[in-house]
Formats: sequence, structure tokens, C-alpha cells
Amino acid sequence: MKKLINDPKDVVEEAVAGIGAAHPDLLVVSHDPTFVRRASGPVAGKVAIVSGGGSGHEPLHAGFVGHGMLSAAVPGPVFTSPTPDPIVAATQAVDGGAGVLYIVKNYTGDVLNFETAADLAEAEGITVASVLVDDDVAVKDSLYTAGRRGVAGTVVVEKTAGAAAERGDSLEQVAEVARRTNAATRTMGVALTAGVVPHAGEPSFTLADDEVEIGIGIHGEPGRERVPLEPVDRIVDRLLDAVLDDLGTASGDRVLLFVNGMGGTPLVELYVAFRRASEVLTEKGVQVTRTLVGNYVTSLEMQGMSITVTTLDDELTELWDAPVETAALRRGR
Amino acid sequence: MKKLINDPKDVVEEAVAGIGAAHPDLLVVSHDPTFVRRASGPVAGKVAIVSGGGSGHEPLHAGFVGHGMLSAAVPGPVFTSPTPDPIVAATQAVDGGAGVLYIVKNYTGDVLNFETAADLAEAEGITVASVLVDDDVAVKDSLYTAGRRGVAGTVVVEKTAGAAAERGDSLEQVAEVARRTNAATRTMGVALTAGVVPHAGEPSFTLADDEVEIGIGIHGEPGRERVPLEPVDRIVDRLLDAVLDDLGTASGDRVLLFVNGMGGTPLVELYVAFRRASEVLTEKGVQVTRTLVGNYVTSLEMQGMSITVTTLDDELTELWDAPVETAALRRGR
Amino acid sequence: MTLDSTWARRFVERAADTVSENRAALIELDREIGDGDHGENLERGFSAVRAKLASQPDDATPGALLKMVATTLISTVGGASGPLLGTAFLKGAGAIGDATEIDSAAVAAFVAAARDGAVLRGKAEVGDKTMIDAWTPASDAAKAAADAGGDPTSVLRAAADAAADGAASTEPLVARKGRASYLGERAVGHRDPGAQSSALILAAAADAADDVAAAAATTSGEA
Amino acid sequence: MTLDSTWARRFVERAADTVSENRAALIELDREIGDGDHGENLERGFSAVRAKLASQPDDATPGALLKMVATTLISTVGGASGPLLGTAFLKGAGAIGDATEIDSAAVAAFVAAARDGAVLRGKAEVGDKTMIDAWTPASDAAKAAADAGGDPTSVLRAAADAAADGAASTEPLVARKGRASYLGERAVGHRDPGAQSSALILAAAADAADDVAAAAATTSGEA
Ligand SMILES: Nc1ncnc2c1ncn2[C@@H]1O[C@H](COP(=O)(O)OP(=O)(O)O)[C@@H](O)[C@H]1O
Ligand SMILES: Nc1ncnc2c1ncn2[C@@H]1O[C@H](COP(=O)(O)OP(=O)(O)O)[C@@H](O)[C@H]1O
Ligand SMILES: [Mg+2]
Ligand SMILES: [Mg+2]
Ligand SMILES: [Mg+2]
Ligand SMILES: [Mg+2]
Repeated sequence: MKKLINDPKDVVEEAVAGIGAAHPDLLVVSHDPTFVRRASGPVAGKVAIVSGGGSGHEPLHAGFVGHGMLSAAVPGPVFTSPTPDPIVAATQAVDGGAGVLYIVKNYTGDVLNFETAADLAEAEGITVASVLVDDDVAVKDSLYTAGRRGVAGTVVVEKTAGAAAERGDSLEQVAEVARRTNAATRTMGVALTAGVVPHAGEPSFTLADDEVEIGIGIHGEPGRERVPLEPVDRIVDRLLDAVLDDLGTASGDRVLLFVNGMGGTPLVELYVAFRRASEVLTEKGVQVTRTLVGNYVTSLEMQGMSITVTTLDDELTELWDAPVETAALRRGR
Repeated sequence: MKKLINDPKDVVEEAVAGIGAAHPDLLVVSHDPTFVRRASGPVAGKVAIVSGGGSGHEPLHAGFVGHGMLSAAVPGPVFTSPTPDPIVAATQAVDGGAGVLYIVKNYTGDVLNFETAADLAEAEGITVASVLVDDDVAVKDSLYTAGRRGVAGTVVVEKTAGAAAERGDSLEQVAEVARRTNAATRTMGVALTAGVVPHAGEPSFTLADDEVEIGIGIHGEPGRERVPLEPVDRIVDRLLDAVLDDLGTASGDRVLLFVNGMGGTPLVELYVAFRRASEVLTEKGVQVTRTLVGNYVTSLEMQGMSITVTTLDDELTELWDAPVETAALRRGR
Repeated sequence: MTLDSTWARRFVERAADTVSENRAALIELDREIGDGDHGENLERGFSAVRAKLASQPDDATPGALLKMVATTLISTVGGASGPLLGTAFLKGAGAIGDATEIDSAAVAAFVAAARDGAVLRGKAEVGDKTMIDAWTPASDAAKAAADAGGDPTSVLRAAADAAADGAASTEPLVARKGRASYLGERAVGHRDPGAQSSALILAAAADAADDVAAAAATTSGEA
Repeated sequence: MTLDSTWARRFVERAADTVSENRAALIELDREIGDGDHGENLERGFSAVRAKLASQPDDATPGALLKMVATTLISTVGGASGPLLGTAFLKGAGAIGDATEIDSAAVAAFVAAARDGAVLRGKAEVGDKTMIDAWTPASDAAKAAADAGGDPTSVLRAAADAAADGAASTEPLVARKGRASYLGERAVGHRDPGAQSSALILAAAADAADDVAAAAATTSGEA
């Protein structure tokens, strides 16, 4: 294992300290319990938004704390959901009296820990609503699985919900925007190589030199199938077909196209992939009216990418366009 | 070689097409010759800035085209300087009559090709000034080398020069800001693994599992020495010592601290490194007044990072803070 | 014969030891069909539990000690296993209440309540390839042993053995809950890490009872 | 004996062939002490040159053909070698002017002007471990051969052989120019890719002259 770290046990704490040192204008970091909140503090009467989950997916979530997006982020250990305590502490730190929305990626651990946190926060008199993100079409959503995973679409949900909170929507309304965004969003990913969890010291899985994993999850969970490495145009087609099929995208639809890097893929490759995806959509008569390309929801040093499509209407477009000022996404401020 | 590409020969053209498709609000792409320019076109009376160089360092340079930074970027083949033709074409496309500044990273190929382009552009009646960026302290600047390389500090030079051009400085003044920024900037990098140039198909160099290359260049050129992998705090100290020593940084100085990822390093590790660097500077009485963390000047999928320090005065701070609206750096707009 | 807080303390120590010894093995199981953190998660939790043990009042009841385990796991483990095992211990401790001496029926009630707690939170059934595949047979075996008049030690041993079999029984299964459910058929042939760790923890409980019984025998022999 | 545009065309084809055949070897040399693109760069350039050759007018002079090589290399190769080799061909073509027949002195003047052009742009000296270590001895040997009364073919062969020796002579050197200069002592033991490719190109020039001579011999023998 080759990593720019000290003791694997200290990675998250040290990274969070670094996030605090790097963005003092945007963020304040709390240690013990560990969470990251907006430097500006709670705004009375405005809904606050808290998200979190295992670390190793940076900039998710701390990189999206700031005006127009999250009020606080709660990073757990690498690939492990945080416990309820820091979630409750973050909730108390950002509540402005109008309630707190939890944006939770749909993994058993995240669901259970945020559930407990919500119970504890409600016991402290804070109103909490929760929205699950489950955009990953690689997993069948059936009684026979833990349900779809929340992956790159989380960024889109955090952005639109954040904008809704910023414009003064009620907790119910913000939650509705988040749910609607999630319902309009689908993602599928591919991995070329695995990430290495610091405390494990070994790659999470092994792929042959000519093999890729289609439908990878962001913890390196396997996906739909392993296929031989193909030209990226073919891989994009596979991912996009699954996404559009599930979303029921039709000619004339307006969409956000988001090509997300898994952390170890050069940006130049993400742009090559974006080119294909946007060409295919255009050929199908779909209008790509908003775009995002980059490493936003990563899986340590995994090489790979995911493709996310969100169906946009006027309101979601407006919320996507709204000013945002965070470490990883900034626009209009 | 595992890459999300089609034919290695098409990587740059396809990526540039992707950049155009992803940022239609910011950029316009020209093919044959290949360059990327601001969507807004030349502004009469304002100095234009053109930079470029081999591809594989994305988001450099195309990711910095836009308001407050570059007017155009000219990407060459992977790790190879562009030829004069596209540089001249880009120069003609962005000239607003007030002259064009070339920001050139100090490599023989870039220097020679931009030199020829400048001659040709001048022959077309366009006034051109050139500034070399050579921030890499790993290389001795002596008669016995090609001189220092231009690495991550290029982003800082492009930012301050871009802001100077935007506020209406003359060509001479913009060039002076660029030179002054370069003179105030030093960088040193480290590699844990090598990038793979698509047409080569093999890693540019090989490091043992417990070895790192201190003083790496962004084309995978070797640096000062190979040392055993150490805790990142030690590695940061090595890089920072060399940078501060060369810069002559003293207690009380105000600086920009920039931790740059080489493309394949997880962001979480960059923040761990940033934490150490900012701690060390603070201990030395140096004020970290501006910060940047992320993958800005990369070397394909290389794992590693560089540390850049720029000594700031009031003017450089103001130019750094000025609004910028590009694919990779955005603030205040 | 009954079990008291000496047993509960010994149980906690043994559980922390076994989790620590099996850290790498649990990581490996989880790497195969999950995300490779289960051993790390539990070790983080049980070392926190061990650290708190020393500061528990001398007169802490078994129920109080096991509740401390529950809240500590909930607040340190994270992931799926933290809330699930934590709730199991919480409900198990609740079943024991503030009794200072725990008889066979109480032991069986502890295991049953623990199982029910984990089911309540995780909604898994037997055969879903989760820790429930260890806890459910353990609970059944504990009840059977207690009903048959076994002493607390033998009730715990029955539970532990059944849990071990239950953990082994997950190997041929396709998972329907947790991260392994994403794998479909590819999970077949791998043991569920949470079932394995639950079996280890129940073995620690039985071993602790053995320790206590052995110590009692020595003491009475010497007396 | 003199060389004409048949030679120049043959030279260009041979140069394109040898660059193509040695693409991988040149990449490998550059990977060791540079950035691994030299073979790719030259192949891109010489295939563009080859593509343009067919469309050159039948009456194109050798100088015009070599000038086409120059401008094509400058506008397609990039990197350090593009401007340097391009300038070498540009200045070399200038030395030949619009002559249709090139004698030994003109051949020597071509090589000398090419060398001077590369030195002008790159400011390297012999011993800096660059292509100049091939061009300078080539230029000296060409002049000596011409002064000694050799025919154009033998002048080119003398230049090519000296360039090959010059390329080999770069192996023990520390580089003082170009990317290899960053390596310090670590460049020792590696041959400079640009010196190697320059030697290959000069060998192509000599081989082309041999081809022309052989064709002439056949024709005159048959005639
Ligand atoms: N719904 C559930 N009900 C019961 N047990 C579950 C459930 N989901 C997961 N588990 C258990 O949790 C274990 C995984 O724990 P752990 O690796 O610590 O957390 P995570 O899956 O969040 O990484 C699985 O092996 C399984 O036994
Ligand atoms: N200043 C210089 N003068 C002469 N030749 C040089 C100089 N710098 C570099 N070269 C030659 O260029 C070669 C490298 O060319 P190439 O790999 O195509 O370009 P780059 O170094 O830009 O990647 C070197 O091997 C060397 O022979
Ligand atoms: Mg986990
Ligand atoms: Mg190059
Ligand atoms: Mg796990
Ligand atoms: Mg090269």
C-alpha cells in the first residue's frame, strides 16, 4: 500500500483538520465528535441540511458544506458510516429552529445510524426529516436486496435541496425537493482498478489487466458484471443505456449530464467519456442543458467513473443554477 | 494499460471535444488546429493571455480558460508541447488589439514552439510578450541544466496575470505581474507511482513498492532522489523545506499554500498533507492567508502531490482574490 | 449455578480479545463480500468497551455492564454492525434488567432479546445471510438448553455452538440484506462476516462462563 | 556524380521508414531519460511529411522538398525535437538553395547548415547530450569527406557514420540541455534519443544516395 498518510487510524481526523485549515472562510471543524459545519453558523428560520457517511469519497460530503448546499457533514471512518453521536452533535450545531434534513445514502449502516441520530435529535426537540438517496441502477431494488445504493447522484440532491433551503423553503418542502431530485436521478459506474482502504492495506477487489467491473459501487462493492476492457465509447454506452432505460428518458427531455471520476482516473479520460455521453444523448434528441465533470464522489484511488443523468424541469434547473459556495462546488458567489 | 479511452491517438482531440461539450457557457473549442478559447471572444483593448503545453496535466490549461484567467489554451499531444500553428491560431482568435501574453512552462519544447509562434504572430501584426514559469525547486537552475521546470505554480501565475488583464493592465503590466508571481512562487513534488502515457502504454518509470521519488516533474521526469516511503508528515517536511529554503520565506510572511494532486491521489490524502504543511508554516510564524487544495496540475494517473508556496503582497492577494469563472477554478461569479 | 457481574466483565474482556484476534480474518471476510471494514469496526468498538470497563463501578450489575457495551458499540462502531450489535446488546441487557444473579432462563432471555433487537433494527430473516443467521439458532438453542434444565454455562455453550453452525450455514447463501446483497450469486461460497463475529462473541460469553466456573472450582477446591 | 530530387524524395521516404521502424526504440530511449514521446513525435511528423510528398510538384527542387520537410516537422512534431529538427532542415534546405543538382560541397553545406540551425535554436554544445552530438561530428565528417574529394554518396555516408558514433558517444554523458538534464548523474549510461534519431535520419540520407546510385548502375548496365 502506497499512500500519503501517517497512521491509517488517523487518516480521517487528519484529513478533517486539513479541510478546516484549507477552507477557514467556509468551514469550521469539530473534533470529538468529528463533523464539519458552515463557518457562518445556523440561520434562524432556515432549514439546515446534514449529510454524512463513510470517508474515502471526498470531496463528498465535507466539500459540499457551505452557502447553498450542506449545513454540516459528518464523515465516518473510511467506508464506514458515522455513529449517531457526531450526527446528533452536527444537528444541534446547525439547527436554526426550522428543522434539519438528513440526506442519507441508502446503505444499511448509514440508514441505521442516521435513524438513531434522528431519534436522539428529536428527543432534544429538533425536528428532523430524512431523505434516502438511491440512484445506483446497477443494483436491483427489490425485496431481495438492501435496495439501490446512493452514489454520485447524492451531489445533485445535496445541491438542489441546499438551494431550496437557502431560498427559505420549509423542512417539508426541502425534503420534497430532495426526494424529487433523487427520483429524477440515476447513476451507473465502472471500475478499472480498486481503491485501497488504509486500514485494510490491500485493494478491495482484484480485476485482471483486461477486465472492468460494470456497475461498481463506491465502496468497491461489485456490480453487475465483469467484462473485458473495451473502448470507452462502448463502456459509456453500457452505463448510459442502463441509466436512460431505468429513468425512462425520452427525446425532448432536458437533463443534467454528470460524469464523475472515482478518484484515480485522469480528468482527460473523464472528458473523453463525457464527449461520448453527450453525443449519444444529443443523437437521441435529449437536451443536455446542464453538465458536471470531475471527481465529486470518489472511492479513494479507484480508477473508474460513473455517469449520472438527472431529468430537469424548470424548478430543478433553477435550484441547480442557484449560487453555491463550497470547497468543491462554487458558482455565483 | 487500463484507460477510459478509445484509440490512444485520439485522446487529446476527444478530450477537447468533451471539454467543449461540458462547458459551452465558458469555452469554444477549435479543431484543426486544436485550441480552446473563451466563449465570450476577444475584448477590444484588453490584453489576452494564451497558455498551453502537452496534454495529460488537466485541468491545466483548458480548465483555466475563462473570465479572469486565460483567454485561450493550446493543448499539445500528451506530454508534448503543441506546435506553433495552433498557438498562432489561438493568438489570432483572442487578440483584442492590446497584445497577447504567452505563459510558457519552462521546457525546451514549450519554449521553442511558443518562440516560433510569437515570431509568426508578430509577423501578423500582433504584439506578443512571453513569460516563463519555472517554479520547480527540484531542478537546479544553472548553466548545466535546461533550467527549472514550470509545474503547479503555473496556476498561480495564470490566475494573477489573468486578473491583471481583466482589470485592464497593459501587456507590459500583465507580463510584469506574471513574472513577479513566478518569482514569488516555488514548488516541489513527490511521486508514489507513475502515470501511463496512452501512446507508450507503459508507466513512465518504475518505483519499488516502498519507494517514492522526491522532486518529480509533471512528465514523470525524475527528481532529486528516491527515498523509502515515509509517513506523509515527513514527506511534506522534505518538500516544504526545499520550497521555503529556496524562497527565503521568513516569519511574518504572508503566503498562498497550494497542495496539488498529481491526478491519482485521493483528495483525502491531499488534505492530510495540507494539514501538516499549514501546521509547519504556522509554527514558523508564516501566515497562510490563501489556500488551494486539489488536482490542478496533474500527470495523468500519477499518485503523488506537490507543494507550492507563493509569497503574497497586497496586490498579489487582490489579484488572487479577483473573480474567476473557469471550468476548474471559479469564485465571485 | 448462576452468573454474576464477574461473568459479565469476563465476557466483555473475552469478546474484546476475540474481536482483536480475529480482526484481520473479519476484514478478509468482509473484503470478499462487503467493504472490508468489519474487523476494523468491531475492534474500534470493543477496544472502546474494554477501555470503559475499568471505570465501571464495582457494584455494576451484569445488565448495567452489558448496557455499557451496547451504548459504546452504538457510539463507536458505525456501519451496519454498530447499530445492529449495539441494539442486540441493549435489548439483551434490558431482558436481564437489574438482576445481580442470572439463571439459565435469564441467559436464554438475554440471547432471545438480543436477537429480537437486531431483527427489529435490520429487518433480516434467517437465510438472508446476515448476523441473524447466527443469533436465531443461538436463541433457539439457548431456550432449548434452558428448558431442558441446563445450567447457564451450558445454555451459553449451546447458543455459541449453534451460532457457529449458523455462521457456517451462511456460506452457500445468496444475501438479501446488507452490502453482500449487491453481489447476487457472487456471494455464494463466502461466509457472512457479521454472522461470524456474532458467533465469536457468543463463544466469548460461553468461554467467560467456563472461566468463572473453573475459578469457582479452584476456589472451592482450595477452600 | 551529383544528387537530385530523386535522391531527396528517396531520402524523405527512407527517413519516414526508419523513424517508423524505430518508433518503439526511440520511445524507450526517451522513457529512460526523458518523457517517452520522442518516437511518437517523430513518427507523427514524418508520416505527415510522407503524406505531403506525393502532392509535391514533379519539378520540385531538392531544396524545395527539404524545405517542405522542415515546415511539416515544425508544424506537426512539437516538443523539443520538432523546432530543432525542423530548423535544421530549414537551414539545410536554405544552404542548398534552388540547385537541381547537389554536389559534394553542397551536401557538406547542407549538413553544416542543418547543424548550425539546431544549435541556433537549442543553444547546445557538443557534449551536452543532445542531437547536436550527432550533427556536429556529422558536419565535420561531411566537410572532411568533401574536402578530400569524395562523391556526394560517400560524403553522406561519412556524415551518417560519424552521427552514429556521435549518438553512441552520448551514453556516458551527463545531460546539460533538454529534459535529460533534470536527471544529473542518473542520465549516465543512456543514449540520447534525439542524437539517435538524428543519426538514423542521416543514415536514411546516405542509404537514399546508395539507392539512387544502385538504380543508376542498373539503368546504365541495362542500357
Ligand atoms: N439488515 C441487516 N440485518 C442484520 N444484519 C445485517 C444487516 N445488514 C448488514 N448486516 C450485518 O452487518 C455485517 C456488516 O457489518 P460491517 O461490515 O461492520 O458494516 P458495513 O456493511 O456498513 O460495512 C454483515 O456481515 C451482516 O452480518
Ligand atoms: N537545447 C537542445 N538542443 C539540442 N537538442 C535538444 C535540446 N533539448 C532537447 N534536445 C533534443 O531533443 C530530444 C527530445 O525530443 P522529444 O522527446 O521529441 O521532445 P521533448 O523533450 O519535448 O519530449 C532530446 O533527446 C535531445 O536530443
Ligand atoms: Mg462499511
Ligand atoms: Mg515531450
Ligand atoms: Mg463492512
Ligand atoms: Mg520526449
